[in-house]
Amino acid sequence: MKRVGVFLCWCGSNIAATVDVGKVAERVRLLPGVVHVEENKYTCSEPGQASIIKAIKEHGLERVVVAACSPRLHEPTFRRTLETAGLNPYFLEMANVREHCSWVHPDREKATDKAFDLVRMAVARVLKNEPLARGSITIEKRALVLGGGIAGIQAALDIADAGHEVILVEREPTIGGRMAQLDKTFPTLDCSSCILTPKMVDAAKHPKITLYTYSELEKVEGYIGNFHVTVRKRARSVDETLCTGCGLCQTKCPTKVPSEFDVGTGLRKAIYTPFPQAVPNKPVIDRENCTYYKTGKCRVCERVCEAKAIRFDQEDVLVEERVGAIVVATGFDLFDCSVYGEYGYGLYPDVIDALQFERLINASGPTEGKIKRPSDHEIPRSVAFVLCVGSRDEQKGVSYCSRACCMYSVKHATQYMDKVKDGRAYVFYMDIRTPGKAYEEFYKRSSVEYGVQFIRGRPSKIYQKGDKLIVKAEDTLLGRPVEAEVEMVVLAPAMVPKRDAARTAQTLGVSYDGFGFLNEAHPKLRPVETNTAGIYLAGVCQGPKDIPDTVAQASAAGAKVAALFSRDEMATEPMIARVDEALCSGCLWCKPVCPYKAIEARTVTEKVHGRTVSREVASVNAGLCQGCGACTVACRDGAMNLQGFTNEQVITAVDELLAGLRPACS
Amino acid sequence: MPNNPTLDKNMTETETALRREAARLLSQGEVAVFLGHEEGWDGVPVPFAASTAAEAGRLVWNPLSAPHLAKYLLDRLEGDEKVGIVVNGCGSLALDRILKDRRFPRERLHVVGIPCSGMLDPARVAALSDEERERVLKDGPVDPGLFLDRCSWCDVPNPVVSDTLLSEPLPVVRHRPEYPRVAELEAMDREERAEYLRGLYERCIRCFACRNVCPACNCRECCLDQWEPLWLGRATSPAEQQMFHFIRAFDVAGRCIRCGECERVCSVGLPLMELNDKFLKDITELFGVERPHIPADVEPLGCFEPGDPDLEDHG
Amino acid sequence: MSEHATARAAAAGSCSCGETSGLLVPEVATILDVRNETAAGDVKTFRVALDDPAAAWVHRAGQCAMVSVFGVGEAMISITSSPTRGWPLELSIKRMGRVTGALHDAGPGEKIGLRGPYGNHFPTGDWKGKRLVFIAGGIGLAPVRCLIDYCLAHRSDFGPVDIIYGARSPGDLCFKPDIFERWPKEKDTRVHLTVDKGDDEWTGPVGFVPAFLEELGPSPDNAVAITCGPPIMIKFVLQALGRLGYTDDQIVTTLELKMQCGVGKCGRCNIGDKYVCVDGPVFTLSQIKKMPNEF
Amino acid sequence: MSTSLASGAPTAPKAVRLVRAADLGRWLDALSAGSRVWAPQSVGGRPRYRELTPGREGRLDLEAVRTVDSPKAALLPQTEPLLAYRRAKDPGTGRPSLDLTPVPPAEPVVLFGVRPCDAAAVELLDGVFLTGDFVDEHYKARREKSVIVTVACSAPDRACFCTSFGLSPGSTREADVVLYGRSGPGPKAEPDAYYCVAYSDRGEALLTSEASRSAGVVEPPADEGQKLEDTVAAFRNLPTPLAERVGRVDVVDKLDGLFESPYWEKVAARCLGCGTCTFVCPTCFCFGVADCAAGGRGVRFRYWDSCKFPHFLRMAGGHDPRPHKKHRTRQRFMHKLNYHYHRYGRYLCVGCGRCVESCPVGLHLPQVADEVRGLEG
Repeated sequence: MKRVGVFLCWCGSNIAATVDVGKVAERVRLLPGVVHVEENKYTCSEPGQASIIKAIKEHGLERVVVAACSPRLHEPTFRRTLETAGLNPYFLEMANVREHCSWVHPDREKATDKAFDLVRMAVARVLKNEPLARGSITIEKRALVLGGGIAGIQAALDIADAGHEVILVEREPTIGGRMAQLDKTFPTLDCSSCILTPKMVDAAKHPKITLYTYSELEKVEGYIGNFHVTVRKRARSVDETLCTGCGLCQTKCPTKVPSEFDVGTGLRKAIYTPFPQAVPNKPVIDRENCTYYKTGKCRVCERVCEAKAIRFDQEDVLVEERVGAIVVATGFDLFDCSVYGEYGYGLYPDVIDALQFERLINASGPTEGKIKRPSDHEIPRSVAFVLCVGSRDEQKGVSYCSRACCMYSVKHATQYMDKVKDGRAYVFYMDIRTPGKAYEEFYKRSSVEYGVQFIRGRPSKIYQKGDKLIVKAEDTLLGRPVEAEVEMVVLAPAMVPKRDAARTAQTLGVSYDGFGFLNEAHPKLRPVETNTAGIYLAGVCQGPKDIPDTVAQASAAGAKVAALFSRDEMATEPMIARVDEALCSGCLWCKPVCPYKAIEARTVTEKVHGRTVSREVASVNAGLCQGCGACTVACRDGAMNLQGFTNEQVITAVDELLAGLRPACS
Repeated sequence: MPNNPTLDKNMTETETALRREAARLLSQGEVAVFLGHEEGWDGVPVPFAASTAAEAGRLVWNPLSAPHLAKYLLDRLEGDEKVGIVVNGCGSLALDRILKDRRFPRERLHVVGIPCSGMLDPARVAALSDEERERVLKDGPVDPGLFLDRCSWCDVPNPVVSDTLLSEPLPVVRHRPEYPRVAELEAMDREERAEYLRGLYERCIRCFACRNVCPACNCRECCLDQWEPLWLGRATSPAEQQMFHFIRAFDVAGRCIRCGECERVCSVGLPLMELNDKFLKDITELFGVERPHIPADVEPLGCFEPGDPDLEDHG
Repeated sequence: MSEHATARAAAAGSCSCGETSGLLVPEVATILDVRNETAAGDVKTFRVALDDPAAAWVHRAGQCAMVSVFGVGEAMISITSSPTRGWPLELSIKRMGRVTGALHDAGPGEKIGLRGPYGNHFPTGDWKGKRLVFIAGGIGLAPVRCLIDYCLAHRSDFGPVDIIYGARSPGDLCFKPDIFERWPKEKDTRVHLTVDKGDDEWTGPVGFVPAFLEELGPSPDNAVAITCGPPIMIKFVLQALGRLGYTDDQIVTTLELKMQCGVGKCGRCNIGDKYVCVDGPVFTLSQIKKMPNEF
Repeated sequence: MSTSLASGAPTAPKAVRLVRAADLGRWLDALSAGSRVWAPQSVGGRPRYRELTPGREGRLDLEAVRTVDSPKAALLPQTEPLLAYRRAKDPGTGRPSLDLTPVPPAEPVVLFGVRPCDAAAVELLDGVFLTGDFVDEHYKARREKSVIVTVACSAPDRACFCTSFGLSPGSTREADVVLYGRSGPGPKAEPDAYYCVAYSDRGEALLTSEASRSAGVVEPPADEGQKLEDTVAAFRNLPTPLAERVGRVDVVDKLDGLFESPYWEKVAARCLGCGTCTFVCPTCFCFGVADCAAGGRGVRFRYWDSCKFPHFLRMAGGHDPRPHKKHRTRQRFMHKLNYHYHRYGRYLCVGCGRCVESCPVGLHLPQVADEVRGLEG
């Protein structure tokens, strides 16, 4: 029997206060296979690890059990310790006697019993551990950044500045994303485009960055270090290499349609660049609205284009790229405010949403920065800002807080008060949340210096009365109903995932939550990684956040990619699925259940009673497999095993726990 | 909506056609062996592998040709000769199960299909008096209770896999399966159910007939036979037997064709379909699959969908 | 009833505890030491002794013992030490499955179970004055080693001894002290070694055992050939012996089948109406030819 | 105990009693006081042969022609502990130690309501476990403490063929006591009382015990001596339906030359490969030995195994002398009809009809025995 050493950690008083570690040690000593037991105050400490190494050498330990905290925390630590001592690092098992025991049980005696149970299960299991070896895969040092908003731009720049090639893919005709639509940014009130456009230009000009705008991700294959992506470059109907961006075609185009960029508050042409600072500053033809595509006649743009850049027959192009990492920065949509019928959004022209308001106060917007209400282009003398439209509302909207609305609504009210000196601004809120640097001060200033009035209460109804809008609510601080008569209402909609976020996630093979936000690998410790190695998250695609947080996360993702690219090869985790080909019947039920597309059929040739026969079996791609175990569950043959969590190891541990409960054993 | 099984009045002609077709396939060398039924000692058809045209003359097709044959294909995995097989509607589901599980190459098969309006349960017919049996087998009328259970919910009268069809396809009336026995199971509280199941499986003799007849139990080596790891202890006990049947129910979950062959072959009369039906019902309710016993290209339990019910909270 | 069975029955009968001490219940034994036989470490020789010396039994060459690893199971293992050496016994075991794997993982001092001796034995009584040709491959030398040592201990009873032994590689040759040192020094005894594939240090013959045997061509006159090894080797050795002129009665081999009880009760190791555990494992070729080909 | 292999002729009765059918329950209760009692019962709608356990499902069913499972489990349990072990370590030295605990001694058991064929099967089991160089003490201990009370068959059914093997519905082989329905054999016979005839000392002791007497097992009326003899003879001479078709089975010589017959392919083509026939068979005795272990302790037990299972003979290295269903099916029938005869002088079958009735695909011994007669070879 293999020689097992057991190291029991006190974790200061974290474990020792609840578990009688000495008593556990006494009982563990009598387990078959155990030849050495020791206690440490902090096993993870330098002396703690040193004592493990010493014991391995002195007692010829072949397997090690550490009873301490969650393996999430220190399993890598102790694996390295074993490796230092010359043992295979996977000859380690951890018994989690802290999170699974001392922290959750008050009764010392029972907790001690349970700790012993956990340790003896780990001892039984470790005896079945097999040596595992990490593999290595080469890394293609190019990154794909999906989405050209501020998150994507920042991540692309950081990776490119680290010296690696980046492919930046943006669905719209220009990069810039949501931030390009904004006027000023809180809490400093600097001009959004002033700080964004230099970055846009940097990204476009960066020698390491290839920009694909008006493009979409079509397909992703492969795995970390070796992704094979296909990008669909949609036809702009304009030859980008010839177009000089003079803008004449846009001036002459006879077709006007509402501008997406201005959120319907202004108009654009059928051939257009979304906004003057667009990057690239080359127009696209909106084929759905273009007269030529609808009727076969017009071609005005073609006639006026001196560069002869119009290409009505242009087709989509599929571009294939090999990349080693992917940063997902696909951004967000806004909640559809018309869901709240009682607020009259879409019904009353002067009930607008916050993004529309951004366009109204933006100097480059349809009103050139003058706050004119849509109905009569008059300057509203009073405005109500309504927060949490969709957010924090499980009935009609979403349960979460959208995080930025309080601050931008405060900003809007301030901006309004600044521009309309005798105006009145009401902010209807549930709670004002200002957890950012200088945010609270900004909020204070809005009421103290600008006279914004805050009413704590979610409006129950907004209706038109003459040319005024009445906002009815209950002031929950005063406990009485209030009615505000205003001339414009600005709703702050929840931030929601892009409507095709789920499809994007499926294309990428990453998981997402019930709303459609992409899931990070760990909410605290791995916030920018996904569970699919080599795919990282930046910005609101992962969850609502404001610009500072978005940029921080984008840089973090960039740093992760740069760290990955700092090596030519990376070690692969050996705790992945493995097929026992002798048992595999080749049904391949494992294949469609694999979220990572890591399983393929493989033909094996073998001798059966003297005959050579071929048959198909499942085969696991070590680069793609993330060790999730879905296939092991689907495999009824029991042929699929997760290394390090083999069926035998798990059953052994369960048998150990139930020792004596199996009737024939008693 | 229950089905109303009837006996096909033209079975004698079908039997003649079957013998002729099997003889043709065998004599022309299209197949090396033909899987069908022959008359057993007590008159009930039993599985039979005809390997000559003369042997094809022993094939029978009558209201008691209940045993499915597809499972026998696994005995012929080695080699590359073509195999003929006769299937009715539900028999073809068993065959389809084997094919969808990629356990036998379709190109090595010649499937002779027979549309079927109902089959009698040999055990129930055997329990009749001699005169009554004679009468039922001659021309009916037949008490609906004498049919196989599966006939009462069958809406697959025509083979879903076939190369040759021996008679005209029958009209198909689709209906939603019902699971009355599951309702009983679900009505019990936890303790009652635990006690019920314990008492049930304590009666099992562990002969594995249910597994061996099941078309969905088609693994290369059954996990219940494996020693390392030992999924199923070798000692008989109510707990081990429960594990045996639970493991089996889980392993065929999503692939069970609801043929009930497991119950038919159980010598101690265990209602083994109860657990299978529970899974079928759950699949219907959770995944909206109306006829979960029909093998499909994409099975609800055999794929990863981010919208799966169990993923709702985790993505 | 054979003598050892009588002894066991007597031992069982002497139990005054009133409880059943069954036929299938082993004695507790301790592993004294473990010796690696092959370079790959897949064959080990275990020296074992019963914890209760009074329970010791005497085996005969060719007999087997049922070895238990408690919690894992039992395996029938041929006894590789000669009866003339008594206890502790030596068991040479190749890592094959669960039980042998667990034995390989066990070290000195560990407790195992032992029951036996089981099966028939080599009919040495019929070989008086005869020339003995031992032909073995790989771990197949284990049961033959017991016999060789028995015969060498009774050297004067037998004629010249030829030991023809081969393995896949030099590292796979078992019982190196015997084949290189001890046996070649015995009177009128020759050891002929071959390997399927040599290495840098190997200067001896290279080739498969059957071909090697034919090349050596030991005379069948007044000889007995005893062979043991992997089935494929046995098959060709038997053919080679036939070509050399050995009759079926002159050829003795051992058979191996899966066993559970070792005493002819569990119904497992039958070949036709013979049980390998009680009627074997030693059979002459003429006996084997009368049995169904199912082993 | 009679272990004679040649106990063909009926022995003289040692005691005769009468019990009313209505008193059977009382009698069983009385017997249960001193022994474990096994009896045919209806469980889950099927006749099963099991231990009578108060509170457990099942009611006595003496008239079922045959129980699904045979009484062999009472003597050769499907799972039988052989020993318990416990590994320990000396806390001081850390040296491993091992304690073996023998299984507890067997308890007396009455096998009640056994059919004569099943009692005859015990004789075959005795042959395996109690003869030869080795005696199986576990089996022996149980056997020595068992009393077999058979009930003569009044209406053998279409699967019965004990007479093909020289037995009869009134056979007394290995029976300590035989119950004969007083109304004699007949298809609708539901006897109001049974003659109880002891054929061994143990049977006599059981019949004449105070427990039996007080439960209504009484001396029969003195004038029924002739009636008893006639009744016994009627049972002994009763034909069995399937034997009418199969006739006397004596195929050992025929099978000597049929090992390589292509017939086995045909048989195997129908076999499902399950173990039903072997598990319900009163004479199949093959077993495996396994350990159940965890936490340093465990039990070694034996369990019924089946030559029909693919793992029966597969060795650790993967070699399997019987890799195909054909080999395994042939083994079963050859064992019963040829190998066992050569080894023990008996066919390993008593014609109980269980394989006829339980085989899911109608593949059974009488048909094979009949068919091999007509084979070339």
